[in-house]
Amino acid sequence: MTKPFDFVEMKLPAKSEYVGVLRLTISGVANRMGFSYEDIEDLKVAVSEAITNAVKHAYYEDDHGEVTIGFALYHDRLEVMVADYGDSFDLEKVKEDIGPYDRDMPIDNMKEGGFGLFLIDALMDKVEINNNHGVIVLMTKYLQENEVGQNDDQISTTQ
Amino acid sequence: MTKPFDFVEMKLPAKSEYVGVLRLTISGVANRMGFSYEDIEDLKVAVSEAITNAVKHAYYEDDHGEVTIGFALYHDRLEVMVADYGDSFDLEKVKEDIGPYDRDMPIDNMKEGGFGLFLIDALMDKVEINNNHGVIVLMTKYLQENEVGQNDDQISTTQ
Amino acid sequence: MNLHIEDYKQNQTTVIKLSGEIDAYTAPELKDKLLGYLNEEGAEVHVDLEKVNYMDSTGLGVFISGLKTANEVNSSFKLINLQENVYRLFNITGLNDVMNIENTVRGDIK
Amino acid sequence: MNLHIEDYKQNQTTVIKLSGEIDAYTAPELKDKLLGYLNEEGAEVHVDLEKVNYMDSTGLGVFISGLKTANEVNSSFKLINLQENVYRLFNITGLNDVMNIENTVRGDIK
Ligand SMILES: Nc1ncnc2c1ncn2[C@@H]1O[C@H](COP(=O)(O)OP(=O)(O)O)[C@@H](O)[C@H]1O
Ligand SMILES: Nc1ncnc2c1ncn2[C@@H]1O[C@H](COP(=O)(O)OP(=O)(O)O)[C@@H](O)[C@H]1O
Repeated sequence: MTKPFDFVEMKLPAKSEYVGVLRLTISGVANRMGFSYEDIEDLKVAVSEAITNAVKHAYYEDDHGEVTIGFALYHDRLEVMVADYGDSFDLEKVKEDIGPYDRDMPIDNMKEGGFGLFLIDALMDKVEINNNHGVIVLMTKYLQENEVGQNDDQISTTQ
Repeated sequence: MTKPFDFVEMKLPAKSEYVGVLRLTISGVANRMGFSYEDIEDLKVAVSEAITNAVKHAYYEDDHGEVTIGFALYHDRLEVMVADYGDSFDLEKVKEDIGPYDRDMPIDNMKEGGFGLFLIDALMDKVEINNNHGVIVLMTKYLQENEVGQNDDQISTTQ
Repeated sequence: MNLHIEDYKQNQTTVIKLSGEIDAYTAPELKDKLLGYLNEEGAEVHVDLEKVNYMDSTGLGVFISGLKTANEVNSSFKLINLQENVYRLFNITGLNDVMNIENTVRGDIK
Repeated sequence: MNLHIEDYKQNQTTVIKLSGEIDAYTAPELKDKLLGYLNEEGAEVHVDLEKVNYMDSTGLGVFISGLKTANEVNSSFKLINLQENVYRLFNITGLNDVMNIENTVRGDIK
């Protein structure tokens, strides 16, 4: 566990309007680090899922809380933390439901949601969820060897 | 002075790498509020100038401090605050130098900088600078009447 | 970050042409439009995703709703011209098994 | 947010074709390139800004340096194909009075 060489923090109202704003921010951060186009797309989806969850599930209807997003930029990876201070949930119970579409399930029984955490898990290299007070999702994406080498634009420590 | 209906905050390392990241964020915020393309361009330049100043002037060479950016979204305007905790400067003295290029000045005497604060002032509707501890630049841009009316995408209070 | 929705009749088919991004903010309007059309018995809808460069699980949710409505009232819809990164989400989640998806186009780098 | 720099000879002239954004992060490389060419006596440089959709005072600073160098060593440069929003900054600051700027193109909405 080496120290991050840069840390970026953002606080947003937990409203769906801001999910797209955050996507622009993460595109920028990931671009500067030298992530590939495909990896940037993955990051955008995963982070949007985490924030959308905070918007949808963390707070009651009219009580718009905040979401805090932290980006820890390491030489070899980006860690993104998405935290809210709203309702927690039963992770074990939710975990049972996480997965791709089950082809034996009749369409009428399909849930209209439930793919968010599954996608986060599929698109990131490492995911940790802490839900004692509010929910904290910590997601890691590693720079591929060749990405680091290929791109001159990545952020340097020394500058 | 009505209360802002939303507040977004961001903390960045005072490094030039992040000026472009912040530009993406402000584009998103201003787009959601319904600012016109031209006004979004103005906002991008003004905010970049303020952050570039914090990067260039606030901290000593190897001491990379932080820049805090606050967006206060009102119904009729966006206020952007850019604050650093580095060196302050003599505003009165700097003010004497602020202005467009003076055509009587021989090219050899021209400074290569010095247009940052001038542009902020030209592109925003209102600018306040506080430099007691570090520097705080507070910039306001109003939504034009027709911008507010034209765009359905602006953020609503009630949602 | 916004979603532009254009819809028109083409012979028997209704085409919904989307451009932009499908997320939690833009999905509700799309859902209204799509379900509005699918609630008519026998309706045939083509959702053209050629200019959609971003979608997340909120979009998947809209199309699952569409599927359920179509099943109930006996209408149908098809997704066409998906960009690579959008198609991928149907693939990863296995929803390509139940959705009617036609010809994927290459994702264009923007 | 990045700046791509392409440079080549065209008859007697050196063309520096830029695409992307000129800001505090990308300006240093541009300054090196530009001054590198202008430091040669008699050099003629065209800086093509057609694909530059963003510039701020850091960019103005680079071109002021260019002007000073050109003045010193008797070389010259010209800015061509500026987008509307980039041209505006030269206009607001009055620098269009001293810079050699040729044919502005319309800013394209992106
Ligand atoms: N930030 C959060 N706060 C509270 N509950 C959450 C949060 N994130 C996820 N959950 C719970 O986990 C469940 C699964 O989430 P997800 O896989 O994203 O699907 P969906 O959000 O579409 O239901 C949600 O239905 C919710 O009960
Ligand atoms: N955030 C800041 N911290 C310290 N000094 C500053 C800051 N912003 C501006 N200044 C001072 O004000 C001067 C004028 O700034 P500006 O008009 O942006 O031109 P430039 O940055 O190109 O010199 C700077 O040279 C600097 O001395």
